[in-house]
Amino acid sequence: MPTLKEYAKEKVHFSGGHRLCAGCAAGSMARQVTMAFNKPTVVCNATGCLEVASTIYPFTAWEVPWLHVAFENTSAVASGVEAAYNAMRRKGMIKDEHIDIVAFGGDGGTFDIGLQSLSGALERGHDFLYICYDNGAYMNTGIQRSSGTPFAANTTTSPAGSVVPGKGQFKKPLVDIVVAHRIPFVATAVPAEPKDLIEKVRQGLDVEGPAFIHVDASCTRGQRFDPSLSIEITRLAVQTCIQPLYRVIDGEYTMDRPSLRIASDPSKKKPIDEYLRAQGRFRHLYKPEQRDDLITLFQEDIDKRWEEIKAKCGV
Amino acid sequence: MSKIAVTGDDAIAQAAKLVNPDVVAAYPITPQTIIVERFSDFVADGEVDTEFVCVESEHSAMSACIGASTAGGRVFTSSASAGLMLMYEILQIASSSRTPIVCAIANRAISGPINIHGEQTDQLLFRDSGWISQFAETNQEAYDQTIMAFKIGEHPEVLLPVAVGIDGFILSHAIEGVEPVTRELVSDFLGGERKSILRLDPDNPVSIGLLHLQDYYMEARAQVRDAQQRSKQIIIDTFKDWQKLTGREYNPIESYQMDDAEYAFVTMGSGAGNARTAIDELRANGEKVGLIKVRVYRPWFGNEFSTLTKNIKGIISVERAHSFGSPGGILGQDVKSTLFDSKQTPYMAEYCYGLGGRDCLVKEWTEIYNRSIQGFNEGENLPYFWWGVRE
Amino acid sequence: MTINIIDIRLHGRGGQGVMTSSYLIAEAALLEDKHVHAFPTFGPERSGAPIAAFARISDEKFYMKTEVYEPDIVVVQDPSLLSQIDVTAGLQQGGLILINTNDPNKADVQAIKQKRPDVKLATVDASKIAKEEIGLAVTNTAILGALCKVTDNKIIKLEVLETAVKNRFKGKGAISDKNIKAINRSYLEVTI
Amino acid sequence: MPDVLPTDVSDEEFKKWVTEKWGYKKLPMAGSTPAGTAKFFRTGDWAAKQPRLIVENCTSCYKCYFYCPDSAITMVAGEDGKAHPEFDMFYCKGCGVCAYECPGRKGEKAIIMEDLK
Repeated sequence: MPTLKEYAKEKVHFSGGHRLCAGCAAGSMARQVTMAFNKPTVVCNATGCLEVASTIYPFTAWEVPWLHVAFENTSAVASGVEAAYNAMRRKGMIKDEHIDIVAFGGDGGTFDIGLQSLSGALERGHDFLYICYDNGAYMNTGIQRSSGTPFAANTTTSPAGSVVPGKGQFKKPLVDIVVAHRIPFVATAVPAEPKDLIEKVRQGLDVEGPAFIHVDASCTRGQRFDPSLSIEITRLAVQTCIQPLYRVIDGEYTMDRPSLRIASDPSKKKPIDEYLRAQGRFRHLYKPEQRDDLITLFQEDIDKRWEEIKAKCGV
Repeated sequence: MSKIAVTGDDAIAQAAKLVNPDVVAAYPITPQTIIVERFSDFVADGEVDTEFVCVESEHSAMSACIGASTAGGRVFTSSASAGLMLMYEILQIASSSRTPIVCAIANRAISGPINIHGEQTDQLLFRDSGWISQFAETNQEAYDQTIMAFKIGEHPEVLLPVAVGIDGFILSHAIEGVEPVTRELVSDFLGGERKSILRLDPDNPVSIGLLHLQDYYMEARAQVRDAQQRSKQIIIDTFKDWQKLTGREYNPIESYQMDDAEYAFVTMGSGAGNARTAIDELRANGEKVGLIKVRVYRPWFGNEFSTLTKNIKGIISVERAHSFGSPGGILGQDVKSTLFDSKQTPYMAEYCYGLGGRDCLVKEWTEIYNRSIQGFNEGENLPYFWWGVRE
Repeated sequence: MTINIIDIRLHGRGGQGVMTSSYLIAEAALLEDKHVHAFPTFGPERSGAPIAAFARISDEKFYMKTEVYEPDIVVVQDPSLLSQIDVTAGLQQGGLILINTNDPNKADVQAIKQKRPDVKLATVDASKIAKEEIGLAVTNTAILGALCKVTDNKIIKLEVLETAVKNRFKGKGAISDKNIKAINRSYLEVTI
Repeated sequence: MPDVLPTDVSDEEFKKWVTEKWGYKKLPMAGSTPAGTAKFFRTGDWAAKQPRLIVENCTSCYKCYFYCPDSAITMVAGEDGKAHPEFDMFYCKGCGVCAYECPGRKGEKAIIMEDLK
């Protein structure tokens, strides 16, 4: 595997001049993802922050062929693209070369409204890589909760009020749902670990059939932290085991180094308190009074999931 | 070639087979199912060289079609009723993405209450979406129009999706004789070997489907508007080309017994067959009545329509569709606005009939005629009327 | 300008292949270059429910696409329907009704004779023929041989019907021959 | 006029397209645009702060390069022959991620954020 510096030689196919927020982790993620492109590649993009902010007509940040159709259907769009290339290649209408297909969707476009089309495409076995950049709410439209929003988070549709303390449900176990489709490659990643992320993108593109990567991408506006902290917040997600890093290849779970270090030395596992305190969306858990009951509930859920994932990875 | 006995659905599937699309992405819905099933047979038996994407919903069907067409593929799909409602959002994007998808529709009533039978409201509901929208009266027309739809949609001056509607069950599940054509004829008609028209081309990357704000949105829509206008001539030319090859004449606006007609029925789809039969009977009794059949609904061929109605005293617009709270029928509104521009405005009567597959007998068409003429003779337009509804 | 059209209505139960009967009539008629429109009624009915199918045939081109309400010919594939629905509804004066029954003297068959003395009534034990020749009590093909006979081969010729059956069961092995045998037997065994 | 894709629109033409605000007859079809045109869009004016390199603290770790969301950093060989970040203020929105993430040398940052003058 190349080193980080070697990856720096790879061309970035996502230009500057896009209009994502200052400090947007989706921007970092998109740049890193495109560094993994080493074959002709086409990107399909669900409606969302990344799509809207990167392609305000007539400007596009994408330097590879790029297609947006709608919010809930990017897996289906990618299915059609793949089918057409297959047919045209077979009929000798296009060059006999493989074309990588990458589909991007946010947590809204993946966990919620796009789940059906994602499931359909995974079941049919199209050869494409789906990347869900999950920033924990509908950030594009003003921070409404999604089923990917973490427990107790304050969003505009799960507001922390005087009675209800933010979102009442835990995050939907999307990666488990995707794994249940028995596709050849599933992984989790964060932009704080570029080498890990780029490797996974390459690996996901190289397998035959559907691949899926869940990227925890922070949002300075919706999660409420200083823009300079956007990468740090995703790092904290790994360190607190909210976003353990692993891959599932043909059903076999392997834990990746950043999480493995924590598994082998539990003292390195940070309490979620550090993750929560860093973000304004959890402020109501600390002010006007500290809600230890909720923080404990949250911690217990994360601990349970962490144990489950360790067991699956055999560590 | 001797005729083949096929249902309307089967005729469309056979036509699509001859075209041999690169991608078919479709989801079954009554009464369109036979199209999808038959096409699946062709794939299973190697009679076509098509990637069949058996999607999990109509929404994904149209989405996959746009993906495939944008990638450069020739694409076919099919739907009806609730299926079209589910893909409604994406239908709009098919035209703005300039993807020449051909979609056959077995027209069916829209819920609710739920009903699976023939009605054209489903296809008329996306009249404003930028699609070229056609209706067929017989299985032969369905067969021919499906093939022609590819040539029209894919023409470089058009590049728009095309819908071809057949009335659910009345055509979709009815056997009629259809004179087939050969694969070679279709191939020649469509311009021989298709060249790659890669749009998502890694060697020439472009972005498609960008956010258009106030500064460019109207320009993007104006392109679709112009493509619709340009498609008129292409449609006429394509119909003529087909006639040269098959001898079968097609016009965007068809007429029957209109030469000396004083009154005219206007309708679309299979109902035209019953209208013709009623006209034959009425003519036998000395009535000067004819039929205007709208084959191509969008784009609207206003000039061609006006030419036919120049000397007409009264128009009886009869449609198997409805629009709640509107000043009249859906087709009726197009007819009325066209007549508004003509020098001599004829009387007009508008009828909604046959919703949810309700039959309308030939003698009822005659009754509709007599009722309308009575009103016209009293010097009145007849208000929009739902034929055959019990009170 | 009246076109001579023969309207046929077929009665049976869901699952008995009534639709196939109407399609076969159309396919056979088309082989003789006639003009046809044939279709079933479609509802939510599943196996067992009484259903009807229609076939409209003419030597000349016609445009009509309504259901058949005043048939020239009625075909009843399932004898148990006689006591349940009015199979003669709208049947033209002097028309024809062909009934699948194992006993023409049964009360429900005789009742039709009394009710409509004007029509020609023909019977054939298509169920028995189908069972013996095809191995299944599916009468949708078997009864059509009788139809050829009682219409003097004027609507469909027996040999043309055979070709239509062969086309429909192409590649399905012995089924085709069995059906053709059944058709021929019903052609011979039908009584008026 | 057949509608076409913008595959052969040059950078110069694209600049005209934007400055002249082309009408629909001139614009390519399907709302398409040549790849990578965002490079012509200045987001540098969003910035309230700007990064400054303190080259002696830079270990050429490349982290800033990978983390920058805006493709505003290129790694350029310095006098020491090692790659150091160069900031493109045409794009830099001043988010400060590079400075925050910079590990520096012995606790001393190689990138610091300063108020724009």
